[in-house]
Amino acid sequence: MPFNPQAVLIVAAILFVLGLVGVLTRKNIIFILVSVEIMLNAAGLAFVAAGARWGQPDGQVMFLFILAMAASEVSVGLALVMQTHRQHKTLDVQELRELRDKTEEYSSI
Amino acid sequence: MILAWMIIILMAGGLICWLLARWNKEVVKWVALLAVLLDLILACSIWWQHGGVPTSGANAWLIDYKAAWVPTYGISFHMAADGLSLVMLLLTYFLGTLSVLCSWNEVKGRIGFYYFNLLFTLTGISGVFVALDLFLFYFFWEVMLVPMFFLIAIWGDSNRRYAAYKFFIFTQAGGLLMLISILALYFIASAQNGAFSFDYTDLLGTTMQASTARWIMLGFLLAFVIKLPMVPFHNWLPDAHSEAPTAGSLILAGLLLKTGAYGIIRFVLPLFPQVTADVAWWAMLLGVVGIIYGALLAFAQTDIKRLIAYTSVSHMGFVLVGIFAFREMAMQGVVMQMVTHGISTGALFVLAGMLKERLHTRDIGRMGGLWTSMPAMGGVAMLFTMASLGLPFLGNFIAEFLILMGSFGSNVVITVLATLGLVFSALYSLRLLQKVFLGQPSSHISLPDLSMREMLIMASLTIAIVLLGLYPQPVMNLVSPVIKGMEKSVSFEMNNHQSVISIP
Amino acid sequence: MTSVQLLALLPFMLLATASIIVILLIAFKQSHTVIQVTGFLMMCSVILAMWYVRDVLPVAVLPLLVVDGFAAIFTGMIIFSVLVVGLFSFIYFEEREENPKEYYILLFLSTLGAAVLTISRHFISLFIGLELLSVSLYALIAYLRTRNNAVEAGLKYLVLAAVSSAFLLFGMALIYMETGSMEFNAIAQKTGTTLSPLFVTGVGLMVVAIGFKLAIVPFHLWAADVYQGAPAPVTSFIATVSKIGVFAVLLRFGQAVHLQANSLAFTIFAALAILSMIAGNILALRQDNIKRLLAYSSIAHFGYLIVAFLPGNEAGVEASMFYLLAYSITTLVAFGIITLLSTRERDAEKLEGYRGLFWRHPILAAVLTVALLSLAGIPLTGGFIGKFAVLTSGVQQGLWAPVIVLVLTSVVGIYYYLRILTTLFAEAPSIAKKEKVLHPFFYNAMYAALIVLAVILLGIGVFPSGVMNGIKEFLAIGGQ
Amino acid sequence: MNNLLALIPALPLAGFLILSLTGRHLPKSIIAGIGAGSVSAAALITIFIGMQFLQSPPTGNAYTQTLWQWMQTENFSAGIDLRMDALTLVFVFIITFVGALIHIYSTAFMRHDRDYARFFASMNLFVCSMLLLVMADNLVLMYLGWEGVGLCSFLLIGFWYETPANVAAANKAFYITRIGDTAMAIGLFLLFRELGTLNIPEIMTQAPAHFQPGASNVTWIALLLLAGGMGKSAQLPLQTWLPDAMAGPSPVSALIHAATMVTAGVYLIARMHVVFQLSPVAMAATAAIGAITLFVAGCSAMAQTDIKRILAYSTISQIGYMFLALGVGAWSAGIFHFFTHAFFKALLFLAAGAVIESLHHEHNIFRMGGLKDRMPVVFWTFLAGAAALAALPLISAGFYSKDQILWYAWSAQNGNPMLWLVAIAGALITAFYTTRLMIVVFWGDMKTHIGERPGKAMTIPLMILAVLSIVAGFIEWPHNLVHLSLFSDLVQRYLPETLLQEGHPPEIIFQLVAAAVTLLGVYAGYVLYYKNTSILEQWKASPAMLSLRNFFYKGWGFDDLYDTVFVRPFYFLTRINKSDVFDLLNKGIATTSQRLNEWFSFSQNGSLRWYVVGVLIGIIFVLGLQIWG
Repeated sequence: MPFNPQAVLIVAAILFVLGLVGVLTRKNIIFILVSVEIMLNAAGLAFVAAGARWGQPDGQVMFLFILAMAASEVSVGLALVMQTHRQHKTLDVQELRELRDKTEEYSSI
Repeated sequence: MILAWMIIILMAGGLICWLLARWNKEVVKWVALLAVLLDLILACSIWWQHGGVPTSGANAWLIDYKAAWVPTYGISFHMAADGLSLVMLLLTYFLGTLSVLCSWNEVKGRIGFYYFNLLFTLTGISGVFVALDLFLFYFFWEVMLVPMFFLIAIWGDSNRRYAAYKFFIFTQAGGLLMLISILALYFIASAQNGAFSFDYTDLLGTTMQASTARWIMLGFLLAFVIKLPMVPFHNWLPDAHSEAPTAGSLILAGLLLKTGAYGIIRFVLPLFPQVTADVAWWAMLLGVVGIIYGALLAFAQTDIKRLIAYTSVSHMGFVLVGIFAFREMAMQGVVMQMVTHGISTGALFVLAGMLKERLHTRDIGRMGGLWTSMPAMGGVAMLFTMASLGLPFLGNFIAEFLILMGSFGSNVVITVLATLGLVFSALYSLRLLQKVFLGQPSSHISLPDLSMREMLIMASLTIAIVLLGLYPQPVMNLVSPVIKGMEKSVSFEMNNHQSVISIP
Repeated sequence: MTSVQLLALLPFMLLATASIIVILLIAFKQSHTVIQVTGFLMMCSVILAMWYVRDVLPVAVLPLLVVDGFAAIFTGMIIFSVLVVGLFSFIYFEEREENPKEYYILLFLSTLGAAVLTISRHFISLFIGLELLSVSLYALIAYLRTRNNAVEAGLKYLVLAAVSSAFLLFGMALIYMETGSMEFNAIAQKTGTTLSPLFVTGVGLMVVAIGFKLAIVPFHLWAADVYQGAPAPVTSFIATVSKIGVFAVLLRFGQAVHLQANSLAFTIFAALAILSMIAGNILALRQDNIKRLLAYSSIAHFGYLIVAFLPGNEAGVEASMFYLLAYSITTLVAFGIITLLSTRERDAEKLEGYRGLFWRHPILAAVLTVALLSLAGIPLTGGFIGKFAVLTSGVQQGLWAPVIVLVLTSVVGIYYYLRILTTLFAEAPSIAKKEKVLHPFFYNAMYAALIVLAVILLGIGVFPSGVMNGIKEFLAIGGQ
Repeated sequence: MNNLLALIPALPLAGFLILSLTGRHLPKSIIAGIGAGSVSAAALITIFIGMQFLQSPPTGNAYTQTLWQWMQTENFSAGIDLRMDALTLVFVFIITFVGALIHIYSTAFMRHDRDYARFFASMNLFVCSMLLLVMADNLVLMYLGWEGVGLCSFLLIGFWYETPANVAAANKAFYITRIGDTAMAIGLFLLFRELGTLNIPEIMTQAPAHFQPGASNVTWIALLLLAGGMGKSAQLPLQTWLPDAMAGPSPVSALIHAATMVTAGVYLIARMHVVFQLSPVAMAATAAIGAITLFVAGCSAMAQTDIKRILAYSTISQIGYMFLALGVGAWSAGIFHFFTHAFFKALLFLAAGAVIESLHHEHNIFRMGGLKDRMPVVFWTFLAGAAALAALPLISAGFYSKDQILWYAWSAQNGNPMLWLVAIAGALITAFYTTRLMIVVFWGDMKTHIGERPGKAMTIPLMILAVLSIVAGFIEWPHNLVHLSLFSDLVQRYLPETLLQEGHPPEIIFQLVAAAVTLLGVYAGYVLYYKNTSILEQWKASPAMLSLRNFFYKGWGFDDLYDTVFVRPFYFLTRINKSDVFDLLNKGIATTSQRLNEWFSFSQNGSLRWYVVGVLIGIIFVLGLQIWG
């Protein structure tokens, strides 16, 4: 059957949006990380499709890089998650709001 | 080169003051005084050399010094002085000396840094008066801002922060718009000359369509009228003047405002002759508005320094009217006004400072009848209030008389309105005198009259203003070639297309 | 791989080995001081190498990298900044962290990432550089995990950075799909002048990532939090090194595919610039936390930089380079002082803490004053010349809207710089007790460094021509 | 000879400088010596020069002296140049001579005052500026003197500055005259625009060639100059400052507000007579203003109770006569009246001062009385002055000058019966209130006990002036009686002849009528205030008369009018705008940026989720630009 890059691209786009929605909607940091992974892989998929369209290996090469990067990212991420859990006793992102503009504390001038 | 030396002396003096302050507080004052006096002497020497010689209009430059600075942008370190600059320099160093003297005892804390700022402000001002490279001009224009900001913000009165912000932001806004105009002009000119240059002389002949010229000119004009100040851009002035320390007010009123007028005369008129003629009517109108509005507000004030500040608004209105009348006589008057207003208003601010030192208030409601205990100060105050209401035999009269008589030829209605300003000036001046020195003595504790140092300051100011009133000719001789030269480039004949309304 | 190419890559190899050496040193239980010094020497050697190889430039390492004058300048800036940051780091971490040594590994790694960005001319190298930079940054930000909400900052940065790089990748994928190549010049040839919508969409997606790293509105929201949460030296690193690297690659990409020529892309960048200038300055207006305030001001400053990017000509590039130089020096000075004044418990980030600084530490305050004036773009400082150059390039192209916005917003901006200034010079509440200096050598070295930086700032402010000519010469080497 | 001119103003100036700089450390005797001496010396020089002038008239009938170039631009130049011609001579003589007498009088009058030196300094400065005013060769220098005398009048009215009322009076004087001065300045500008010069002789020669008679511009010039004159000479409607100006010491009132400064307007008009002659409108206006003023002020004088206010209003009214004379073209008559008026009005003020001082600063005439025998010197001198003021026929100087004016008011070129009628009515009123003043102050029984009597230094000047106010008239007789006209011969070396119109009744009739009217006025006063005062009581009963009296007393309510029309609105305007409306603009900008800052800060709420939304918004924005852009 003929290979149709557009279709794959659309699939990738859908995946990407799903990931984004996940990031937006999930409370738990771990799930957010997972959603990010989905987004990255969607991009990877798009690369593979593009590579296939031009009959080049570069797409797959890029995908490998993406995998590696994703792995490292997650490792650091999980470390941070552990720290967060130790300090805040929660994984809810909405709890992490220490750093923000404290307009109420502004001085008069 | 001598011009560069003036700048260097001031900067070096400032730095020395700052460093010396750690070891010895007394020496600092003397160093500052010495630095300014040295410049005063230099300026006088220039006058001595070139003053008598009436140079021909075209190249009226008495001194011209040029060195490369940033060749990539065609920026050069170009300083030159003609009669106008020289007059302004003399005024700068004269008032500069006095400003050092009058902060002699007033300033207690952080003396070193204080004189550092004072001298750097003077540096910027004198730079503005001699810079012929537009980039250099803008450079000095900003340099004089920052130290003045510190003077107000650190040694000022209770509300100093607000005043300092206002002062800085107003002037900065104008300055940046001017920078854009400078750049636009720079590119247009370089497109024509084929060489990138910020040099005044290269930009002079630039030709452009009226619309472009108008926008660029407005950029310049805005910066200058904010400094001048012209209603409605005058709001920074009362705050800055009233909050600044005495020396600050003296320099603000005496010199900083003049940089605006100087800028208009030096840059706006010669660079954009046609379009300035188009806005002339509006400028004169706003000038008159300034005269009357400033006077009304001055009459209303109860804070003595605020009152004096608003009188400056009123007096600077005359400058605006005079400049845009495009008459040699009016222009002579404008220069006289710049000098005499510097002296008279400066003197009034110094007096206000002295009163504040003695009474610890600026509220004229809590003064009154001070003549009894301080007759000498009363006499001086009388003299300078009379100067500010334009009494003959004092310099201000010459200035305003020439301005009005000159501009009468170019626009009758405006001039008549401006002349009404004389009545209003009488109103606020006499009110000041009445509230402060006349009437029933409010406090019975006898205040010390002028000290020797204060006497010295006041005597020099008095002599200056009376001399200018009775024998202004030297100054006029100095600037007349400049004005003549401008007459060539700007061609004052423009005023024949202006509305000369003859009386029915 | 020819010897010339190897020679050209020498600085970057040195940079890579730097982190390996640090690992080894840690393995052999060397002291913090030794590591610090070695790192310092390594960085110097990198600069020397860069100087040494400048004659063979430009060298293209097909297809990924190209080492040219352009790259040399930016790498120079990056290494220079890292030198200073490293200097700042010693005392800071020595006092606060039991094992500060691994910090240097991460520091040099992310530096390497930034450096790679400057020489990358291919999506893959770009991606690698970017990720190298970010991943080590996550760790750096959260390095002091126990204090100052560092972890929260790190986590936020991580998630957002990951999301943005996802966008980056997807954009790249689209472009690759469209053009069939990932190498800038090749892309440029494929597309020619008219850019297809898919391509521009790809660029749009990439803009997200670039904008995120440069903290341009509306991708700026992380900046303040991360600046505040991260340790002061790391903040200065984020503010300078990472942004320099990313801006370099943005410039190169823009130059290569003539992005500005496309009206659509142009509009996008113009809009982002205007938004950044406005939002950054407005946000900073009443901010009481200096680190946050500097974050906001950096947002505004990159708005200005984009104005210099818009013309897409030599003048613009030179202007932006000069601006970046002045800006990074200024930022380093500012954060250096914050580092120096920070106590063991918390960073010196409250504006109140600076009240009357001038009468306690006159020299520090003077240096900080210079920095602030430079940020505000007042003459006598490098910041002014930078802003002047940017305005010049803008006016030359007649980009009136951005230029006017630039002017007006910088007038607004002056207000908050003045706020800090007046605080510095306000009368001190009470002479704070002199806490004894722990590491006199590094303390003094840092002190000296700050003074030197301030002097440089004034120097390029008064006599900019030397630097400008230098930039010109290096760019002349550049032409790919 | 020419070189002596400069000395005349220079001496008082020197006196001023010495006294103002070192005065506070000098003993009073020396101060008095310097103050009075400088002016007296000036007077002697004047007399000397005057002799020369009369015996051997200089070329062009004027001495001139150029001191130095004042200012010069391309087409305008003014010098500090002095000029002494016939007209100037008369004025300089009055200023220095009467001035010297008044100075001498003051040395005694002010002897108890703390600011002795300041007083004489200001007086000397005044004399100097007044001399500059009349000796100026160009209008700019004249304007200098003009403003200078304004300043001195301000200083001296407010001499006792610790009483707020005095300061207010001083300010009022300065403000109102300043209005006139401004008009005059505009006049100068217009004159310069037309003729290109402000040098008086040049104007005199060029004006007739440049303007055709009745041209609009020359009318404007003349009217503006007239306005200046009205301000200084307290003519309607700018007269309200003079009565209040009596707050100053009596010698000041005598010198400034009777003899010299207030007649500056007369001098200006006479000096610029060519311009005025070119404009019939202006001439008519001058005459009309003079006539109205003399009547209005006369009426006010009838109702006053303060002795100095009476004299002040009478001054206004007498100057009205002078304006009338100038207006109808009787130039020499106007100046002649100024000449005699200077003597007798100065005399009256000085005598009044003596009375006031010895009655412990009592100003109200109804608390005086019966001084006839107790202060004989003052009485007789005062009588002489009063006679002159009332213009008693033949025996008083006032008769000779005023009679001329009355006669010319009808018969001169621009004269007409209406003017004459008003003038004659004025004469009646004058005679009446003079008599009233005399009777109430000197006859009747004493109401206030007398303190120390005036000493020699005060009485001698009084006597000299008394003699002069009798004999000064004899140098100029009505043509039909004795053919002696020294004065007009002198001044007509500069001023034009008085031209008469055809077909008017013979002069003798006018003289008889004038004499009769004067006597009638005297008689009326005598009846009402001496013979049977019951009539007055009836009048006081009737409300109509009372309100009329109050109306006169308030000077026809001009002050209230100006207060409501100008002063109050001005104060209101300034008060409401004290804090500068334009400042709201900046405040607005400041607050707006604060609001914006708060709104933007909401976006920085620390929520990671929201930050991702931010990124999303960003990308939507970018893509949106691509789709719709």
